[in-house]
Order: sequence, then structure tokens, then C-alpha cells
Amino acid sequence: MHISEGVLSPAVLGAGAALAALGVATGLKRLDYDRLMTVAILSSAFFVASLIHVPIGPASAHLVLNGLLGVMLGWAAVPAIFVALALQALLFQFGGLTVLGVNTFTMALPPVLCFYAFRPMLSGPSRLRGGAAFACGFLSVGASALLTAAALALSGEEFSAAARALLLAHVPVMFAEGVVTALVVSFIARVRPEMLAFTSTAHG
Amino acid sequence: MLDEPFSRGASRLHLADPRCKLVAALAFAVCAALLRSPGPAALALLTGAALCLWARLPLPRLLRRLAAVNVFVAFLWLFLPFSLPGAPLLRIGPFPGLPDWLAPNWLSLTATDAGVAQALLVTLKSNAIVLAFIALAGTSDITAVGHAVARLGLPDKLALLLLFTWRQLHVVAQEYHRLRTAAKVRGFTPGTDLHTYRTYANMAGMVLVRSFDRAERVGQAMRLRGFAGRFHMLAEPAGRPGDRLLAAVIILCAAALLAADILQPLAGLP
Amino acid sequence: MSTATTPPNSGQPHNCAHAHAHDHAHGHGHPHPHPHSHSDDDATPPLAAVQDIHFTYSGSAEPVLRGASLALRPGRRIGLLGHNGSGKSTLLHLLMGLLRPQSGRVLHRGVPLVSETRKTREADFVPLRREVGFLFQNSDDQLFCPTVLEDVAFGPLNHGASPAEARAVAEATLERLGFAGFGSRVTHRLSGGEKKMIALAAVLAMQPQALLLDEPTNDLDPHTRDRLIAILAAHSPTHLIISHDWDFLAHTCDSFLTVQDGAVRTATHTPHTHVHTHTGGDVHHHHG
Amino acid sequence: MSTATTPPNSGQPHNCAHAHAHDHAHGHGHPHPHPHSHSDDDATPPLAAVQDIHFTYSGSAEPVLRGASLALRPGRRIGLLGHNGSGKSTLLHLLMGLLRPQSGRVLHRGVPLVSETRKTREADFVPLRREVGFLFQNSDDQLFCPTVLEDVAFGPLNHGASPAEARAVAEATLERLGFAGFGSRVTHRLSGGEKKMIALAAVLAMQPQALLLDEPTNDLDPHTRDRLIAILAAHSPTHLIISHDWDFLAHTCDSFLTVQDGAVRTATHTPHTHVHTHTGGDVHHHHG
Repeated sequence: MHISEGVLSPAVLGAGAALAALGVATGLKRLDYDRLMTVAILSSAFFVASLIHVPIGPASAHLVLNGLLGVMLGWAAVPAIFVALALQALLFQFGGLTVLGVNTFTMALPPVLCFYAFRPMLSGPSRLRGGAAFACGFLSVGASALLTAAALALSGEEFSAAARALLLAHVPVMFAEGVVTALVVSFIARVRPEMLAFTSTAHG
Repeated sequence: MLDEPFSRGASRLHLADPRCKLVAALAFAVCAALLRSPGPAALALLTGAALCLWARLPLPRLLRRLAAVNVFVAFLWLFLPFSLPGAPLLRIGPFPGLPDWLAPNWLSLTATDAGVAQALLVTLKSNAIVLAFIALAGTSDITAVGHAVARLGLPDKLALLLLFTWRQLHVVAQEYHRLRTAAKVRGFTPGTDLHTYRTYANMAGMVLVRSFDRAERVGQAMRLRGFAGRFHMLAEPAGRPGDRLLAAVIILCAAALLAADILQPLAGLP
Repeated sequence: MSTATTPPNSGQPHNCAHAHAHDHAHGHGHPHPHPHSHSDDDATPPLAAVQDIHFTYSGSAEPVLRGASLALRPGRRIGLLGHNGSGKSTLLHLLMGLLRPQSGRVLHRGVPLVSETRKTREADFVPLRREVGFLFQNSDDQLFCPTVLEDVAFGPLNHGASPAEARAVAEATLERLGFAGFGSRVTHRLSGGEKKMIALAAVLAMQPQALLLDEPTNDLDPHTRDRLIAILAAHSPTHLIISHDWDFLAHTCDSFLTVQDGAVRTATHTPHTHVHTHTGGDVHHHHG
Repeated sequence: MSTATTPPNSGQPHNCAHAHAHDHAHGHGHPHPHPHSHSDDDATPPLAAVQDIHFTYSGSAEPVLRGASLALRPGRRIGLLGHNGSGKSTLLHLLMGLLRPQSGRVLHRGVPLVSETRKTREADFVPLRREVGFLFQNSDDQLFCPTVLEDVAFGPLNHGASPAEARAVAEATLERLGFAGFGSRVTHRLSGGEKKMIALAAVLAMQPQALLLDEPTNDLDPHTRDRLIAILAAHSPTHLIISHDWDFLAHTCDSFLTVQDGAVRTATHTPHTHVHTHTGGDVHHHHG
């Protein structure tokens, strides 16, 4: 899912960096100091969850859970994902400085959209919760894969085949993400329902 | 998993001010990312390797990290050679002996010199940037990098978020590791089934719930020590003299590579 | 499961007075033979054993274990002593295959799982883990299902039981431990003592031949502690317990080992008397 | 800070023998007056106090505290006993303003912070929290800064010290506790014992008048435990310690309270003797 350094065109890198900067700035502005520690602790939990590899047939994929992260953190998800990607770059050298912007944008835009689309359904006493949670996981990973593929395809004609293959490879991952997100939400709803009502930002 | 194998060492690069190293790493990465021809890209790779050599990084671990990075590069090698027009180097198909449904026309591919050159360029650039990044950013521990981020003038909230996330990551990771161990002891073997997915979801959910509860306790601990909505940073001692010079030299090298890349076609060189 | 049988060469069970009682004296007037020795030459191989284990945690200079050996034989009820950091928990983790030693052997019914000559794979430990149940020190690390029933059914499900079978086993186990009707409770909201008992139920539901218990009485209220003693007496013929709680060990074990200087030794039966007078004698306390 | 002074009406400090020693006897041959009573009519008001507290956790049917009162006076070194779930930690959280009681009062030097007649705000507790330091049961909850120096300087910085002052105070505190040179260490790489000591340093750097310690010896190796006893003897004239570790309390406290049935009671000085004979007497153990 992470594009490595040295692949994308300057225009795509620049646009990604600018959009990510805008998102991070918005997220930080809405995050007050009182909730900063809570957001940090939840981000570390999401980071650890993303280290879980679930088997999908003969292959395996690591969890992303970025849709759920977005539902819980709102706009604060953008700086949280930026930090997580920076830590991944420092720890595992996945991604890197120049692609940090593009990767942040592709991973963080769907969660913010999920926040507006699914938050009411997940935190309310809704019968739709399971379906909404599945959609949240399924769509956010799908949208991230789509944006990543777009970033590749926009970098040059020669990348379009790779971009299509990347998108195709993510279809089983989308289903796995949807199922696991629905199960995680059901776990939280049963064990600690207050958590689904947590707001990380002062206004939305 | 969460260790920082390259951060311990006593080389000149290890001792340098992380601010200078970060700026140098960023400049190098940007310049290298803009390269378009293999010559300067190869030189960039050499520069990255030289920096790693200077930092005396442990080679086996370095190679293991590089291998992980090159998984994406290898994925691109499956497509790039066949995706640009040029002089054919290798032809796969068409398969006249096989029925059409087994080997349709579009399966016949042609690798071109331009396609291979593009794949090679991406490989060189990617590895060059990663090597320089490990040598420059990896030789400070993440705590030092977080402080450097704040002192470089980036928003302090961002630096605090990085530092606190990193601090808590270890607590949460240990917690998850213990949960996984407990599942293993009770005979859990993952497979592609709902039981496996449910188990992983429960573990992820438990990690989240316990983190949420911990956030409450940490918040209390902060309030008891007088926290009132404002973090105060301690002043850090300045870096060693010469660190800025070091950064400047690396940035100049990177800029020179970029200049060579731009001027090369103008000079009519191959 | 049958109740504990006293192994032929073990010591007398310590039927010592309960900690509530004052002026109790328990112990042996006479020194008697070692109740347990890991070089026993019984005919049948032990259920599980470690032999001449050396282990150092990565990143640490100091080895934790230097030639430790231990054997768990059916019918043995062993108390394992030693101060914090002496390597007791490490030893149990090595026995269960959760850690790999730098040298030494781990055996299951005489079959080596870890040895100098073979490459150990995770799957090798599956049969041993089926037969030996492990109760973790911190119940929170062991309980990750939303409800009690799901947690207790987790082990049977992993061992291939159908959902209906697993549910039946889980319900029967809960009832046997006196927690009938707890099935639908949310595990995370249980009290510390309840969590410990549910964690034990989850282990017992796998019908192990033997139990390893790591500090089971930490943070237990006196009522739950008494209940645990009764359950172990009724349902655990073979076990090894790490504990600081002397009184608990005296109630549940009949031989005693200790980890000292990285090796397992027989805890010698030196009778020594603490005359112990203190305030708060009306408050329940363990001499643990 | 000065060393401990014995308050006028407190009991004799228990200079009991160390747990290593065998055949030690300590205690009082005669019953003597209660060393502490929360209805003391001293002239000066206590540093901090709770009065007639009733408290039930939300979502729980059972009240934890039903009329609990407790006063912390300068020079007192109180051990607080009671089994798990009895409400000891809850009481300390109420005293520090981390929880609000359903009824009852919380006072700081005689000034009510919580009472029936006033609306309590978070800021009301700032002066009390400046004077009373709280050591959490789990050090990881308390050490949230990336480096040791930042963590120890966190309190002083919040109390308005300049970065240079805070750094100086933090370094001096670390040196005082024998952790000079630890400042640049990364918190998450510390051992469990080190974390506990750094958390204590972080509390002491705020120069509190009194300390509340919640189960400080859980999971502490014997060396760190001894070090903690020495530090408390040298630097903590007034404190209240929740612990199950009797031996630790005997070394660090001179009066003992207990929470029973939702109320605080004086732990009566009933001398009672345990004649305690057991195996493994050669292994270090606490009668804690």
C-alpha cells in the first residue's frame, strides 16, 4: 500500500505534500492539547493493530483499520496517520520523506470521509451498525487503494498496468478489512460503548 | 519489531545534530526523487551507500531492511519493462500452440529497452534515498528525531503527537504481544476463516479498549502533576560545531547530482 | 478429572492452618527426604520437562537461567519459589515454547521439542500445549473475548470443537467452577478475582493433563483465594505453581522447588519459625 | 526535606527485623492507644482530608464507600490495608479530586474543595495537588514523556518553573535518588524497577508536602524494594501507602488504617503471633 521513494513524478509528489500539509494543519488546529495524549495513545493502538497480519487464502495482509480510526478521531486522524507513516518510515523504511505527503493523503482522506459518512451510524444505537462498520472498513481501504493507484497512474503512462494490478490485489483485502472492522466495532460496542462516542476535536 | 537497530553507534553521523541530519536527508531525498537519468541515479546510490558505510551500520540488518523496501520495487519490475514503447529485448508469447482461452492475445508481452531503463531508474533512486535516509535519520533514535522536528519549527502539537505515540507504542505492543501469546498457548492457529478473523478483531478491539482506559489514567496522572492544557518543552543543548557544515556538504552533493541530471541532455551526453 | 493423588515419594501434604487463624504452627518436626528431584528415574518419561537450559534475554548481558532442569510428572503438585527476577516465569515460558533457550532441551513425554540437533517449529509445541494449561500472571492478558462464554469456548474451538460442542464444554466448565450464569457477562467489566477464575475456567475447558500457574494469588481477595484452593484441590491432580504466597503453596502443593542462581534446586525442608507480631491482626492477610 | 519525625500521639515505629532474618519477633507486649484516629482534634487542620464520603461507581449497584473519612496530617506515615476491591484506591482518587463523591467533603488545609454546598471545579484541586504527590500503581501510566529528564521536569514546568529551573530541579532530584545521569535515558527502555523509581522522582521533583503511594512494591525486585524503603525513610516525612506487603509497611509506616465495609477504620493493635514453619526457609521471602 505504501509507495516507495523514487517512483512517483514530481508533480504528484508535490500535490500530495501540499494536500497532506493542508490536512495535517486542519487536524492539528482542531485537536486541543487536552486531547492530544488520548489521540496519541489511540494512534499507537491503531499502529499496533496494523501490525496484525490476517491470512487471506495462501497470502496474508496486515490490517489497516484506517476507516475506524477516522470514525473515532475525525480530522485528528490526518496528523495521527501522518505520524504513523513517519514512524513506519523510521522503523521499517516503508515509504519515506518525499512520499510521506502522498501516502498520508491516500491513507487519510478516506477516514475523514468515513467520519462524516459513518460516525452517526456507528456511535448511535443503530441496528445498522454492523453494515455501516463493514462498509467503513471495506470502502476506506478500497478508496485508499484507488487513490494510491491514481497516484501511480498519474505519474506516467508506464505505471498504469501496475496501478490496475495494485487495485485488483486489494479487492480481497477490502473484504477482510470490512469483516474485521465490523467485528472490532461489535467488540467495542459490547465491551466499552462509551468509546464510540469519543470526540478528539473540539468542533466535529 | 520496534527496535531501532541503526540508532546505536558512535560514528560521526550518529553524533551529529538530528536537525541537521533531517534537513540533509530531506534535501537529498527531494533531489534524488527528481532525477531522470540512470547515471546521476547510480551516483546517488553510491552516495547513499557511502553514507551508510561512514555510519558503520551493521550490514546484515541493512540488507534485510533493503530487501523489505524492494518488495514494492520488485512488484513494479513485473510491469514496467513491458509498459513503454522501444526496442524489444524480450518477447513473451504469442503462444500459437495454445488455445485462445488459455493464452489470449493480450498475454503476449514485449519488454523494451525503455521499459527496463525506467525500472532500473526507479530501483536506483528508491535504494539511494532509502540508504541515505537510514544513514541520516536512522542514526538518531526516534525520540531525538521527535525533538528535532519540534526545534525545526514544525508545529509542537505534531512533535508531541509523534513523541507520545512512540512512547505508548511500546506499552501497547507489549500488551498485544501478551494477548497473542495467550491465544497461542490456548491452541490458536490462524487460517482463512471467521474464527481467525473474529479472534484478531477481538485482540485489536481489546488493544483499543485498554488503550482508551489507559488514556484516562495517563490524563489523570498529567493533571495531578499540574497539567493545565499546555505542554512546556525543555530547552535542548545545541549540536556540535560542524554539524551544519556536514549538512551543507550533503545538500550540495545532492544538488550537484540534480544539476548534472538536468544539464546532461543539454550537453548532449549519452 | 480425579482429585489429587499423592505421588509415591512426595512429602506429606501441608495441611496447615488457614492464614486467618492466629497462633497457627505448621511444619515438620523432622526433616524428611526430598519430596522431588528432577533426576527421578521413574519408568515413564515426564509429561513435560526442560533439561540443562541456558537462557539470556536479548539485549541483556546477564543470563537468567544457567543450566536449569525441571520435570513435570503426572500426580506431582509442585510449588516453585524464588524472588522476583530469578527466572521462574522465564522457565515456564521456555517449557511452553513461548521462548527458545540458547542451549538445553525441552521435552514432551520424552520427545524432544527443542534440542541442539533439531530445528524447532512453532507447530511442534501444539501437542504439549494441548496437555499443559497455562494460567498467566495477569488475567487481562489472557481474556480478550467480549463475553465470558466466548472466552471459555475459545480453547475448545481452537482444538476443533464445533461451536455447539465448545459452548457445551464452556458452560459445563463454568458450572463446575461455580460460575454458572456468568456466560453472558462482559469479561472486561469483571472484578479482578472474577477475571482470574474465568481465566482458569478457560484453561480447564481445554481439559489439560496438568496446569502451570504463574502467581495466581496476586491481587486476589481472600474469598476468591479460598475458592481457588478448593478448585485446585478438586480439579487439578498435576500442577506447578509460581507464588510468593507461602500459605497458598502449602495448601496446594506437596513438593517445593526454587530457582536460585539460574538453576532449579530442591527447596530444602529447613524448618524455621517466624514469631510474627504486628498490628492490624484483625485484617485478613497472607503470609505470602 | 527533613527525615521523619514521630508525631506526638502516634504509635512506636515498628523497627521490625528484616524479612531475611529468621526467628525474629517484633511487636508490642502491651496494647496501647490507637496511633491514629480520624477524629483527632489537633489545633491545625490536616493537610488533606475526606469526610463521610459515599461513593458508587457509575453502572455499579454496590457502593464502594459508605461514610469513609480519612485525614492526612504532617508527620504521619500511614499504611492503608484492606483487600482488593475494598475501596482503598478509590479513596485516594477521591482525595486527589480524580473522582467526585456522591456525598461527603474533601478538604485541603481545612478549606472544603468538595462539599454539599459548593460546585467543585477542576481548578480547585490545583493547590492540593501541588502539596500532595501521588504515585500510581502502574508506572507506565505515570511516565508518559519520551525521556526521563522531561518526565521529571514535567511537574515543575507546569508549576511555572523556567526550562532551566525545571531542568536543574529534575537533575537534582534524580541525583538525590541515586539516578544521576539517567536524564537522557529513553523512558520506554527502563526496567520495571527503574520505572518505579523515576516515577517517584517525578513526584518528588514537585516538592510535595506528602506522598500517596498506591501498591508501590508490586512486581518490584528485592533490591529496588530496599532502595524504595531507604528513599522513603530519607525523603518522605508524611505519606499514606496502600500495600499488601506487610513487611514493607512495617518498614515505612507507623500507623495503620484499613478500609472495611466502605469505611476507614483504625487497624487495631492486636498482637498476634504466627509461628510459621515452612520449607524453603533458605529462599528469600517476605512475610508481606
